[in-house]
Amino acid sequence: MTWTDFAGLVPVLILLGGAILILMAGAYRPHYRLFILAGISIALTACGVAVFSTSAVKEVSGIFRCGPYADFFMALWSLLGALTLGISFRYGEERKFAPGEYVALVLFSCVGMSFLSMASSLVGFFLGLEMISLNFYILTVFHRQSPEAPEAGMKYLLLGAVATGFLAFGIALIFAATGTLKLPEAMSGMVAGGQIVPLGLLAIAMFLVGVGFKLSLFPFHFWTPDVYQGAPAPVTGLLASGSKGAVWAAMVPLGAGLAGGLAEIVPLLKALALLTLATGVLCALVQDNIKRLLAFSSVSHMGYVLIAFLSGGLTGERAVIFYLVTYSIVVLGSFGVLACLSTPLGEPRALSDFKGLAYRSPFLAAALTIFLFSLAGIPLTAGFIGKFHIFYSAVRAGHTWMAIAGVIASLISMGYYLRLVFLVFQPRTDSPSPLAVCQPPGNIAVAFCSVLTLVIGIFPAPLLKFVAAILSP
Amino acid sequence: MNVPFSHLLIIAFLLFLMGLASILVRRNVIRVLIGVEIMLNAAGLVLVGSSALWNKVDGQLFAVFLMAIEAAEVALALALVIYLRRRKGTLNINAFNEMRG
Amino acid sequence: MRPEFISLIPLLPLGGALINILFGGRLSRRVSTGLAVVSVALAAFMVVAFWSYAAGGGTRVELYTWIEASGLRVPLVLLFDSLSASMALMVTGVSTLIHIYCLGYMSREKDYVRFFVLLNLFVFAMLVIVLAGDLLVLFLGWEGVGFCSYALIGFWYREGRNADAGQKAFVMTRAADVFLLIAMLWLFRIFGTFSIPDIMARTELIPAAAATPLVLLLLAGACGKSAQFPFMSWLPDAMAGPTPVSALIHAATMVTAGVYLLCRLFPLVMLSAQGMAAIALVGILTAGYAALCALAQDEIKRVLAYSTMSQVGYMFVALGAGTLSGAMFHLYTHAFFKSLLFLGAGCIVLLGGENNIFRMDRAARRNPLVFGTFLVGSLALAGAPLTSGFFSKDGILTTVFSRGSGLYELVWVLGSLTAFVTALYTFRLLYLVFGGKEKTRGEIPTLSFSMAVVLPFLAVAALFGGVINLPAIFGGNETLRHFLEGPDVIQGFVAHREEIILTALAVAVFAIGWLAAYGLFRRESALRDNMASRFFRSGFYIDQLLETLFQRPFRTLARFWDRATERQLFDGFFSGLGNMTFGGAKIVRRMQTGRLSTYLGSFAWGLLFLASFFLCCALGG
Amino acid sequence: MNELTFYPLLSLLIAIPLGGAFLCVLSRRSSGLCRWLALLSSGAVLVLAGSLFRLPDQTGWLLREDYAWIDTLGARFTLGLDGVSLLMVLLTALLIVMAVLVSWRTISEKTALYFSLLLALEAGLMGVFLALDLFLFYICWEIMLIPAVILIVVWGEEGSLPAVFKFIFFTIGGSLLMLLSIISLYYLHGEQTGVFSFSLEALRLTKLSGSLELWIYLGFLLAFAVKIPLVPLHIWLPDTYCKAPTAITLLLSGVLAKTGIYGLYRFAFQLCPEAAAKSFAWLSIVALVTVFYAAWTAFGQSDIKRLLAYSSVSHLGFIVFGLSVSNRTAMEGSFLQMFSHGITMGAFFALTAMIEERIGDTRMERLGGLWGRAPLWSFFFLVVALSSLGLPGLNNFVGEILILAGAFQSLPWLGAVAVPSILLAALYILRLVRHVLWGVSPAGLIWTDVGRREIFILVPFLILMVWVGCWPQTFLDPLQQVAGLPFFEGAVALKGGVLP
Repeated sequence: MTWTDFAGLVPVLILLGGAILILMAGAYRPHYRLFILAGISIALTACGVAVFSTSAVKEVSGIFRCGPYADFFMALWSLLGALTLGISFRYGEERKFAPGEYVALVLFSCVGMSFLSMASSLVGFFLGLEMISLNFYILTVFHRQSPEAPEAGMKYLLLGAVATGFLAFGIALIFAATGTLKLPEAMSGMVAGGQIVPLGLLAIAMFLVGVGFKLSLFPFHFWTPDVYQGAPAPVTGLLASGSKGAVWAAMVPLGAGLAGGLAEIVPLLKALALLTLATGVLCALVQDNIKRLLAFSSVSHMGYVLIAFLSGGLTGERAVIFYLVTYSIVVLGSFGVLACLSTPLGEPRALSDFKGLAYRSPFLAAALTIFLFSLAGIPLTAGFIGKFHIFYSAVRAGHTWMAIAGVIASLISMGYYLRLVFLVFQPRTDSPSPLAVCQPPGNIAVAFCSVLTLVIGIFPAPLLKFVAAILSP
Repeated sequence: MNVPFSHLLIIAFLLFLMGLASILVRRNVIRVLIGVEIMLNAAGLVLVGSSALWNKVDGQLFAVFLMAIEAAEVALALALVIYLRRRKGTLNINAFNEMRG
Repeated sequence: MRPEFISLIPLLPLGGALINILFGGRLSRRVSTGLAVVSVALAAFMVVAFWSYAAGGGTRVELYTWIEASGLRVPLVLLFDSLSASMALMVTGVSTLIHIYCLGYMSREKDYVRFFVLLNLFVFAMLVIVLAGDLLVLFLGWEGVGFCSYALIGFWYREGRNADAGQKAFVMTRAADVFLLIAMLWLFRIFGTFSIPDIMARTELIPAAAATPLVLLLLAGACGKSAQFPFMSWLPDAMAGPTPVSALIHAATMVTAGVYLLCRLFPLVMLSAQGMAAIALVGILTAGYAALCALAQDEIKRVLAYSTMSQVGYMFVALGAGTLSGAMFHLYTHAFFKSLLFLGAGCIVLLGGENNIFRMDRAARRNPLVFGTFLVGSLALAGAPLTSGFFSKDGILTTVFSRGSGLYELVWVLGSLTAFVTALYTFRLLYLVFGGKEKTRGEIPTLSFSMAVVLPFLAVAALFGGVINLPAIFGGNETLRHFLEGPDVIQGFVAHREEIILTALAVAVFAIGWLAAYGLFRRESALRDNMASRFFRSGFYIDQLLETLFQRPFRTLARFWDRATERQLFDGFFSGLGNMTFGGAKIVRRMQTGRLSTYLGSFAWGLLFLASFFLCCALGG
Repeated sequence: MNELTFYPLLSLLIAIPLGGAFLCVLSRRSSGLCRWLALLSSGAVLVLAGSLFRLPDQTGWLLREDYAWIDTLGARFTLGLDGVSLLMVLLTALLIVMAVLVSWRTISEKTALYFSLLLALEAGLMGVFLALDLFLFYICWEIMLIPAVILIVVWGEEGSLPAVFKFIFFTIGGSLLMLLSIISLYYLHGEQTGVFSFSLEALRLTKLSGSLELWIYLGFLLAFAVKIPLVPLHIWLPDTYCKAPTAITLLLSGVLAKTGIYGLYRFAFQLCPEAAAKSFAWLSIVALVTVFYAAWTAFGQSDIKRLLAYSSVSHLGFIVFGLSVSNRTAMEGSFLQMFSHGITMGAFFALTAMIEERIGDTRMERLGGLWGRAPLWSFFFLVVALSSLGLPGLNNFVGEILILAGAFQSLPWLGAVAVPSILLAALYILRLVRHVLWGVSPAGLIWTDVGRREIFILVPFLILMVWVGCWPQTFLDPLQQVAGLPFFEGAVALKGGVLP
């Protein structure tokens, strides 16, 4: 490892160093607002550096790769970190979050996401994933007085640990089968004569269980609603957007490495995608709690991404990355709205709490509407372009039935997204709403997300071009 | 190397399944965590063994990382156990079922 | 005058109507009603003024292109030839008189603007039918008179029955219009145009097989407006409208539109012998049916309505027998005497205070004008010798007789019998209305001048109308026939002696009818309410039949569609899908138990699923 | 060139309402200002749309605009105006103005949101009628739904949610399938030519195998058939029409339904001409079933809005029938009829809105004898009713006769079967008139005749009805410049697709 190697990791190092500094400073002079602002500026600095960095090296220590792909995701996750801190501004203060730890943990998890996305070896993959997980175990229970926190924390930790066990065993088997942990080779090594070797199949099964847990694919999705419900809204936002997005970002090269062998597991992935989609939309349809609804919706969205993923090819990869970028922004934004609407007494729970929101906080209502439209895939939002690409990749790969399944799922999903939108616009006649009125600091992040959602929805060309560029080195 | 690799794999599998079984059967948080540790150890075994098979150091390296992460996880888990015990007074995993549906 | 001004004939009444629509409420009563009358009178004057244009092949006036699309061009074209000119003259003339009558009749009506607007609109639409040189333009008028008839029958809309009667008239005529429209579309398919002269000039283009169906379709269309079998039952109900309306629309003009239509398209009709036989048959059946029904009616207007139906039946018979001029002749004479009868009936009802001939006050007989003119009209209707009705009806029967063949002989026999029944019911009406005891009642209203003044004019026309087509046997030269110059070509030969016998027979039928009526109906006590009279009075229960056959099933099915197919089948199916989704959702939701052991178990199940999948692949592949 | 063609008029047609909507949101403190803003901007669009009639005759597109948009996808912001879209644009512009006027007084709360949504709806509709790029079309197609449903949910009757969801599921279900068709077409075209594009002109050159074309066509067909709607996909419609605020019902039946027919012609038929030609036999039968079934069901209704909803379905079925008999006369008749139907239905629902404003609901048994109470209102009602039952001289007749004549030319039997629809229309319309205008008013009915604003709404409708009925040439002439028709006819003829 040389100094030039570090050059590729500068953004991550900024995050890391900043996080450590804040953690230490928190032990002496905790000041919530200051720390949050410091965290935001650290994250934004990292983001800026990532955007403008041009690393000379291709790989660091044989674990992380550098280049536009890595830079892009470092920038994205740093940005998400900054946004998460933004929406926690009032939320955490009201709940007396320990500032040093909170900011540091958020930044650490961004580091984890960055590592995961830039992993060029299964070691990096595992390290990144665990780094995210460990941070989120803590962040989930960060609001210790919350009645749901213990349950959510325990469920997440135990299930996460078991998933780690599967993942580790899977990686070990991959290593056993191929003798390497380097990414393209490890995957392509399992394919012999166009077929995956038996040990490889077992390895992939184990691996899929582990990854499926992180991505909340069926049947490993059970933790999702419970943890989403129990964790603080900003944390849930980051969990739903960044942690999943980073796993997908890491999966894309994996899938590409598997190349011909991918065809063999495509039927399995199709079945998983269908089941995931079905479970997500059906359960979301009958939810009455907004966070659980978003959780199941996130499950269904993972089904969509899986469709694009299994479709493969450049189109599929482009669809996956575009979708995860837009989805991250949207989902973080919607949890940002929830955070903004939280009072010291609690977060928004029942859907009926949202009734009449449009007339009390028009701005948040508009933002929420945009996010919900985007999740539903209604045009002029980023979600539509994302969904368009997913269906396009499916049709292109000949998986027309998957596209039709996606269409049906989208149709059912209108049921819950639009129900919420309607509630927002319906005049409230009965009791006063328990939701907070709109307050500025968090709004900036939410506004940013909503504007970005619209801009990408109307002018997706730059982002599409960029995604295409980072995929073809 | 006297032990054939397949034996090692079988042992590791058995170990993994034992861990899995203890996860499935046990109702106490700590015991479940022990099951997880067993699973991770199975992974470690495979890593070290195949490292020897392929004559590469990567596997051993990974095993070291694994141990580190295990340690971190356990530390967190024990902290959580204390927290749970304080809040709920029980460590039975099925006592935590308020969020469902 | 330039021929373009022919368009003023229909446009004048339209203008009168439009001015009254827009400003009627603000004008004084005198101005607005005067406008209505003057516009129609002017139209009548215009017809006379343009009379010379009708000579020869007539004049075609194209106003503008109404509709032009690819493959279809409909100019708004008027055809002013002998047929249309004479019809227009009759329509405008009778309309003018009736408009004048209405001035008095409607003098106490508050909603007179609407009345005169509709009346003017009706005249406009009727003139459009008459003058149309294009089938689609004709249809414009055709539907227009239908609407005016609807609105005028239900003029006193507060009474639900009146509105229902109007609705019935509209619906039944519309049902017949379906056939007319199909016929028109078919002609368009054959000729590529709706233009009447163009079509008539090239009737040879019509395939032989198409001629009969086309004529039958046209017949069905004509039957609707002319209240012929099977579309006749709306006419008696239409008497719910004001009496002048009945006189104008349901006696003189609109109901004869069907006859006029067939005359207009006579070259086409002549292509099919079967079609003509069907026309004659429909005509004679309706004539006989209506005459029988008229025999048992107890409302003066209903008697006249059935008699109208019966007389129009004669016109159909004439057409079926192939004499256009005979049909038109009867059309004109009928227009005179029937409008006279209706207007007289209007006076009688006004004086008698009651529409029912059994209950009404016989005050009318003390009014010599009403009595005299009504008597003249009745005589003409009954076919008293030397009245207009005598000549026209006799002419028709003679022509039918001359056709000779089996069917026409039957028609002739039935026609003569019907003539007998006609005389019978006419004199029944006379006896019942003017005979019997006079009830005492308070003050008898006086007839206004405008009502009284038109009666003599019409009476003269009814009495001497025969001169327009006096047959040679009476020293005439069949002026109308020569004027129409129509394709009135089917001329069975009738020997002079036979003709005298036929004429004598007609006189005899009239006389027997009178005598029979004298015997039967001179005394009120002779009236019996038996099954036959109930049967006739109800019009052979045709309304009940229609109700059972069409209306009730239609309504039942409408309800069925709404309740069963809409709500249960379609809605049920789609909400079933929705419920299925929700049901599935509730089942899937149950997996989310909230218990960690379930969640942990899912790892094992998932692994099992993946492993077995791979195992299957490995074994299968 | 005309000076009119110099400016980006088509974009303005979309931009003006959007700008108006934005201004409405900005001025949400004053509801009066919002109303006037909405009226002004929709009026400006109307003036602009009317001025488009002055465009010079030329073949192909009367106007066309093309801007780069999403170049990575090949989607462009392409707008085009031909005769059909001209009529539709005019209709939309007119009915939006009317909707603004109709809701002038009934909407007293949340005025800004209401009018901005209304204007957003107008922008979406304009986009649908003008888009020549399938991506753009799809976006407008879906986006116009959003303001409509929010308007229904917030200002509709109590308990409108189930109806709205039915509406959403049907329409979005259909349009998502259409999205798949668009994607497939886009992909196939890209594979064949190497040029990825959503342009209508480009995509219709795609070579498709028979079965594939059929599937793609079905996707389009379903989306449009739901919107029109054809039986049995109409099931969302009566409830939605009843629950929506009447101004929106006016738009739903006046304009939104037309988007389906327009799409059918502009996209489904032209992109898959052979499949379309094959489908004509079925389509025309389904259309006829729609005509009769809906008319018959309308007869059994007791609520005016519901009756009109079914009547609208029936008339729309007739328009589809005209499109599916593969005859140019009938096709032009259908286009004209789309316009006429919009006028008639617009007027009908404007009148219904006045009923609702006065007595709060639209059940027929609450009405009766209105001619005596409000002759002026009743006069308008009667004329509109007559127009609806196809009285010659009023607007609907012209389109109907063109459709019938054309249908009879190519398919005499089917044409003959279609004719009795005029009887059914008379049946339910006369029943409606009987219950509303004639008879005796029920006790306690308080009714004032139309005011100045209402006359201002109704008179343009009346003028247009007579105009179309007596001088239809104004509206038929632009239809000579129907873009894409020659192509479509050529493809159909090539396949021998003209039906026996």
